[in-house]
Amino acid sequence: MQDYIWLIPFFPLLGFLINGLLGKYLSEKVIGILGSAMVFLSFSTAVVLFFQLTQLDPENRLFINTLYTWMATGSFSADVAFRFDALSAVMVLVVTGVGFLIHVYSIGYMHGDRGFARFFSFLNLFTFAMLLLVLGNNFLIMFLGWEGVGLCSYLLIGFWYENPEYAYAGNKAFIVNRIGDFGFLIGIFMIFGYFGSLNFDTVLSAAGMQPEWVITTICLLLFVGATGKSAQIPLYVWLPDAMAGPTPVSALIHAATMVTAGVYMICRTSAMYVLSEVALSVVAIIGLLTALMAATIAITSKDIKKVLAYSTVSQLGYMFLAAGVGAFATAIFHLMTHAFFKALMFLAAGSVMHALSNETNIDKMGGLKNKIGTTYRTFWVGGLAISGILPFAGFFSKDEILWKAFSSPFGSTVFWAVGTLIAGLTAFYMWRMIYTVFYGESRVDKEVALHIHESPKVMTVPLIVLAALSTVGGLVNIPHYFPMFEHFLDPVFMKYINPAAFEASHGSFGLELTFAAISLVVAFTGIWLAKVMYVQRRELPDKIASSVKGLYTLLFNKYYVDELYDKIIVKPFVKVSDAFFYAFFDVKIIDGIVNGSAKIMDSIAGVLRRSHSGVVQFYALSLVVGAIALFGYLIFG
Amino acid sequence: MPIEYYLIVAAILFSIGVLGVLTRRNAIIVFLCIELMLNAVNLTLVAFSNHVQNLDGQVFVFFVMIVAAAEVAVGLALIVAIFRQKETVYVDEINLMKW
Amino acid sequence: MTDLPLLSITIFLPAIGALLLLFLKDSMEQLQKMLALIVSALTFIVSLPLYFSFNSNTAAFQFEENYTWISAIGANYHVGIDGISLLMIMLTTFLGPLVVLSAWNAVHKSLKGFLISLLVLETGMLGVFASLDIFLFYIFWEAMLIPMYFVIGIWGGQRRVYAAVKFFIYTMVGSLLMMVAILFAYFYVGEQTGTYSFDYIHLRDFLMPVEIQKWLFLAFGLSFAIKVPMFPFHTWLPDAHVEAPTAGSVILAGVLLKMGTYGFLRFCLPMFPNATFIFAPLISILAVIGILYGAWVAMVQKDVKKLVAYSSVSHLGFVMLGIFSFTHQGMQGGLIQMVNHGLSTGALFLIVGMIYERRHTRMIEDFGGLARQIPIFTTFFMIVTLSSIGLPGLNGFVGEFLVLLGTFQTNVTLAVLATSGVIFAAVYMLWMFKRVMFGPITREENKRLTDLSKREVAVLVPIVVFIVWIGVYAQPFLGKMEKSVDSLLAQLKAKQTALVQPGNEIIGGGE
Amino acid sequence: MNGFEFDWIAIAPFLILSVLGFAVVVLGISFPKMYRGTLGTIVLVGFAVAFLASLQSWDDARLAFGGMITADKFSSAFSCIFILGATLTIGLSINQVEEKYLLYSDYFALVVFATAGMTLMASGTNLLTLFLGLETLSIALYVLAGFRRSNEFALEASFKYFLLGAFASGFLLYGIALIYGITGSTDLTKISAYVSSEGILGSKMFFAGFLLLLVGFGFKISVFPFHLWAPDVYQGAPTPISAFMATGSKAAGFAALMRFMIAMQSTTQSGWQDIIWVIAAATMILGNVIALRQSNVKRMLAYSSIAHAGYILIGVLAGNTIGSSGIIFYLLTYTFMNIGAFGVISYLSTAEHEFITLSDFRGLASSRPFAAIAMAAFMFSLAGIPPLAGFMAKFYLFSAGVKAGYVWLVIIAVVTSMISLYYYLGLVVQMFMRDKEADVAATAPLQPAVMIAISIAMLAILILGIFPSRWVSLFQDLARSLM
Repeated sequence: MQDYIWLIPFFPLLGFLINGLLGKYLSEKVIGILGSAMVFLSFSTAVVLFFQLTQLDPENRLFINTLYTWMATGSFSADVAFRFDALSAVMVLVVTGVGFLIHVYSIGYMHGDRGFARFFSFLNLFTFAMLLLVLGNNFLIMFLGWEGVGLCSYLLIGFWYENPEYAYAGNKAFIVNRIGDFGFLIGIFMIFGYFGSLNFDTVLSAAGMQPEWVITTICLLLFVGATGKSAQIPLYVWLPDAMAGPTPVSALIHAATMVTAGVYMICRTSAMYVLSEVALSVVAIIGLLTALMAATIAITSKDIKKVLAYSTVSQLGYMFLAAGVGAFATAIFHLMTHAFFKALMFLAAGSVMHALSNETNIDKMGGLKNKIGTTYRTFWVGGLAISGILPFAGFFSKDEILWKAFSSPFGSTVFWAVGTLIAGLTAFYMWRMIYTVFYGESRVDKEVALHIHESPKVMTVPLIVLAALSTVGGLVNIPHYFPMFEHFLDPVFMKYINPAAFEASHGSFGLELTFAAISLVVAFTGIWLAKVMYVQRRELPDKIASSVKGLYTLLFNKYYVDELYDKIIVKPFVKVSDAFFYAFFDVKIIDGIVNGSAKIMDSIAGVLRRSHSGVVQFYALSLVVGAIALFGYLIFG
Repeated sequence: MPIEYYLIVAAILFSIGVLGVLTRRNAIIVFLCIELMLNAVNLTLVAFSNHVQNLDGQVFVFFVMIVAAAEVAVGLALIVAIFRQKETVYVDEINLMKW
Repeated sequence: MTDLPLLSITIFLPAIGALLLLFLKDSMEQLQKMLALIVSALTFIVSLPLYFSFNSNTAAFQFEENYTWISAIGANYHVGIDGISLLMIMLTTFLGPLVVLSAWNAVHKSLKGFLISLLVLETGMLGVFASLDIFLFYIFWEAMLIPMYFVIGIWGGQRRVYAAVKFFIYTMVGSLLMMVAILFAYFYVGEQTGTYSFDYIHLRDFLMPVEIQKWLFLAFGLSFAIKVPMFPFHTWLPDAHVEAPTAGSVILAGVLLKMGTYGFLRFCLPMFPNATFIFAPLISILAVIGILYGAWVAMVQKDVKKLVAYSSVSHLGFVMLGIFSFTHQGMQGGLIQMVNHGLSTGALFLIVGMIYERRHTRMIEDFGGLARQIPIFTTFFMIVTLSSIGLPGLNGFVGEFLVLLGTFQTNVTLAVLATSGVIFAAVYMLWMFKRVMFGPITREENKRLTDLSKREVAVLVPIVVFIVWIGVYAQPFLGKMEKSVDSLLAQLKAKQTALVQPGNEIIGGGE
Repeated sequence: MNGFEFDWIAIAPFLILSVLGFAVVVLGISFPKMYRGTLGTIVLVGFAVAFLASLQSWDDARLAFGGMITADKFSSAFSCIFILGATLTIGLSINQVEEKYLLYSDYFALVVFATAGMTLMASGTNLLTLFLGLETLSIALYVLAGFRRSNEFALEASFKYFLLGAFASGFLLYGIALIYGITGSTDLTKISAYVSSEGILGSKMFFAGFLLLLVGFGFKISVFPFHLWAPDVYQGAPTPISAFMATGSKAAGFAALMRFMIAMQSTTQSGWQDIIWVIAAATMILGNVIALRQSNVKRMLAYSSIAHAGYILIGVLAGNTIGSSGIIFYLLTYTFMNIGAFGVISYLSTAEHEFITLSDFRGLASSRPFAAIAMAAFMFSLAGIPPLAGFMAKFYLFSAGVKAGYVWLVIIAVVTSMISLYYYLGLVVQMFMRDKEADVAATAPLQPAVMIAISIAMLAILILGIFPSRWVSLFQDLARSLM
């Protein structure tokens, strides 16, 4: 059966080719069904494989499917090979499962768009690339998928390319990601340099034999890649702008799957990370800072999708925090639950926008609770899940992270405290949005208000499914009682390392329960505050904002990071290239020398030709002088 | 008389010829100066012929004279043609082509 | 293997075609085009057996032909191919018909002359890649300048004369010095071995003293560096590219530039191994500067063609870097990058040419929002752009990755700097793409644009096929060159150690 | 030499040409209305006979006049080159003469006499015969240069050429006299023997004589600093004659110089190499640089021809087999390409308008494609671009320089070749890449004879460029026989 792993990515590829090449001859219906069906086929294949995998002993749960040699020179060789183990299985199921739902949803959402076929082919292509990323058996295939998803992200962010800002956002996403990939690539070079191979098994099993600085450097370089793809400080700036894409894209790529690739990568290479405390701390601290920063920005944002985007950044920060304290299974767990509820919220937001003629400003919404009931209810579920309310999915995963942040040998109290604070902020900004959008007076533009309608079934059904998953998804891993998920994944993470290192260094079950209770309280406080400020006393936010005007402006302008980057990096860079390298160095210096030498020759010619004065006696003189010069040579030479 | 005397006279004649070519404006005089140079050479040849005791040099002189005569014919014809065209025989005024 | 002189047929078929063209009347334009197309397609077909019956298990030259030519000076007609030249030859014959096809409606004056130039050019380029006699190589190397000079100068744009003359003289600066170096090597080796011959293998297998190697390397290297073009000898390229007609640009970018890098691989490295090692750091640094500088300058160009031209400087920097990393990965990566650049930059020029034919401008600011109007064009442009920025899964990545991988093994700093070029490539290409293709249509003229015709699609599809093929399955191509690169590296190593031994200053190599 | 050896075949080419010359004069006087084509044909037939006659002495050397004339491979090859050059010149002239000058029989006769002088120069092994050949050649050329008697430029050219030629002859003769005084002979063999025993610097007076001879030859081959006359004369002379002077006359000068230098060489290699080195370098630089600024094509070709003389000096300097054979190969090639280039000018010129400025050539490719392509081929060949013969010749000649160790001189040659590209290409640019200006004078009607001459020249530079093997081997045999 393992010989059929290639089918998983193959189906979406097929969908991409068919829709891409023949799309303009097909009807929307065919395109939509074809696109979704391909992902579903992948999903089914993955499920079959998953069950086959579970048949095996936990230690031997690994399928490898080598197709052919991609490139080989000298001692270097990279195969096109897929790896299906527990980690890949989880990722594949999330990607294809959530992906399938989003594909279905898109049939409704994109209805009538002139780029319908293009959209589906890109979505399929994305799924293909993402599957390569998570299935790849070596760093190179992973990188292939890694850049592939970046490409699709670029294509889909700029899907409505006629709007220059959207196209710009696409470019920004790609280029910022490239900066990350730069690190990743160098990491790969270094891996090959020290390990002589790019195969996961070869590299990870030998990780212990390398000096620590090598491992640390490699890990940090890979992490640079992760910060790009997973929108962490300092490369997170592209993600909020990426909301320019159609909402299903935001849900699939910029919430559920692609942006989690960084987390996946760190988990995949966990055997290296655990060898470097420095790298782990960096991951954890960056994750935590990003989570905090994004959460604070999200509080002031007025754009429904941007709030979700910053929320995504923040949640990704959580995942990195988890990974950074060595709780890889927990990171993946949160990755999965986050995929459920964030996809849900994006799709629901899409449904809201769908109802409001693509309005995204939450100040122009309000009171939608009854008009689009299904959307509201599913959004509500998502809100609870992300806030970490028991028993929704988010509770289990987030709580696990906070606990691990404290209890893990790499953890600390500060991690936990800040993490809990962020949990409260998350609950607050998320419910701020929910209350603003669905409760209170309607602030919808009159014209728009006329057309408010619930989305069609093809959109709401996926919402409901995702809502269900967001509700119960957390139950697969209840610490101490039912840690199925962890047990499933742990063999992957523990394969090459000493499990002893991961014994909780401190803390007890009792403390864990206390922490859970605290985080629940914090979450409820956040929700309550939001309710007070945005439902009961609506003047309060403005008052607070004006009382801390400086802070508010700073947050509202996203800490001016975009402006900063533009001012100190982008602008000077373009300017120097244009004014110095091109206009001065290339044109003036190099071409100046080239053309100048021609000019000099020409003027020399202008002088020398004067020797042909036209007077014959001068010519005779030259002859005589020449003769005299020769005699001079005779006498003195 | 030692051969050097002849040679020095010839050299002086030759130099006078050269200087004349370089300095005189009238084409005919320039031309005559060239003849002077040739005759200086003739003198040298004859002197050497005597010195080395063979007749090659003297034979050579005859040929030089013949050639000079031919050149005179061509040269004078040219000067006449130029005078007809430009009404001048000053060499520095014959400089249509330069540079 | 067949007894037919396949290689010679491949080389001279285009020239014969050019000769036939001479006899067609000026007015028979359709016939001329068909003839040129058929001849170049036939050349490609004839060259296919070269590829398929090429034996990848040996580094020896294959399809060799060796005839006495100028016996008095020991110059022979000696041609043959190994893994290094095979792909270059295939690239040349492959681009041949596409180039003819691309010029179908683009040439408005003396079409016949144009086609003849193209075909003669093809013969010249094939000769360069196949020659195993340095004298023969030099003849082809220079002879090919004439048709290119005419292509740029007659059928080019506004400043075509400046560009053509600049191209010609720039290139000659290098090659004339190379001529002196060739002569010097010829006499030096001749004196030492007693056999005066321009035969490549004869000269290659003799190891000269380091001091002489240095000078000869510089003379050869300058010539090749100009052709590549390496920073800072690159300024002829933007002018030549911008002014050349589409077909000219494609050949220039697709094949001509490769002759420089090929020259390094074929001559500089094996003939002057010790000098190579001495100058390698310098050349690597220049290559990296080229990568970054080319990218930066490309970024601020206002003319699409000029942008692509500078991007060539950047891409060829990768090739040079790879070659001078002296690792398998770097060299093979460099070689495959040569092919890649030929395909993707060639395609870029074709695409720019197609839009130029429609709009008669190449300035970025004159476009914007074309994507909506001409989707098929957009698709091709996108794919080629992505290939050019080295997206994994397309050809560009394979080359760049291997080059960087190889470089990283020998020089981390340079590799890191060069890798950052990957970022800049994305910056300038995508920025340009966005300004040309995305956004609203701002100009009236652009609303009337027509999408690609069948002929134009037919030109681009084969290139795209190879772009993807090499991208997802590079091994067949890498495999063809592996043995040759192995042997080149082995030679380098052997020769380097041979000279290092004391008291062993001059060593004549056995054949 | 012992006794008075005399072999008629040795002087056959000279005799045939002289008789031919007189015959043409007589025919011209006797039948003033004779069709010039007929007369041209007679001349060409005469040339053919002379050509065959000069080939007779290829295999073994023959002497005449007691060794004053030696007919050997060297003279044979050079005579053939001269006769080829003269033949092409006649070809170029046939129509020209018809239109412009009535005295075609005199014109033909002078060309024939000049050729006879050249053959004498190539086979002369005595300073006396060398001198006589030189003067025969020169006097004929003085007249030919001014053949357009009504044209101021032609007269001026002729006058300058004559005056300076005679002046230079004076130096040459003085040199001969000094050498004679020291060695007691004008026979090159004896002089060579003297040099072998005493060395070239054995006597200052001998060396002075040597230098004065250099001045004389230097004038003939127009090298720095004796080159100033060339552009003016080439510009003013009738185009075919310019071509003839730039090729035949120059080749004859080199033939004499080579004979002389070989005699000087049989000694220690010191004394004159530095001089030639400097002269060669300066000649190449000056010729090529000044040519950059010329807008008159004939004048430009004149400067180019100065530069080429500089290249050829490399061969003289190298003094080895490759050098000598290289010079001959070069001169052969140069004859074709230069006569071709002048021929195109001649082909396009009409009686009213000489087709010589760069702007005349604008857009020629569209109006006269044959002329344009031919001119481009000659330009590329002169510039030394393969696969044309100019490249082969240059390559071969430079290789002699490299072999003899004059690498830096070769590099100078190469750098100046680079400079020369600019003006050679400049003409190509005018013809192919510029559009015709509205008010350009009309070009001449088709002139079949000229066209044939040009075609022959084109074919020759192609064949010599692509299949030089046979010729190179032949000339190497020749050079070995000289050494």
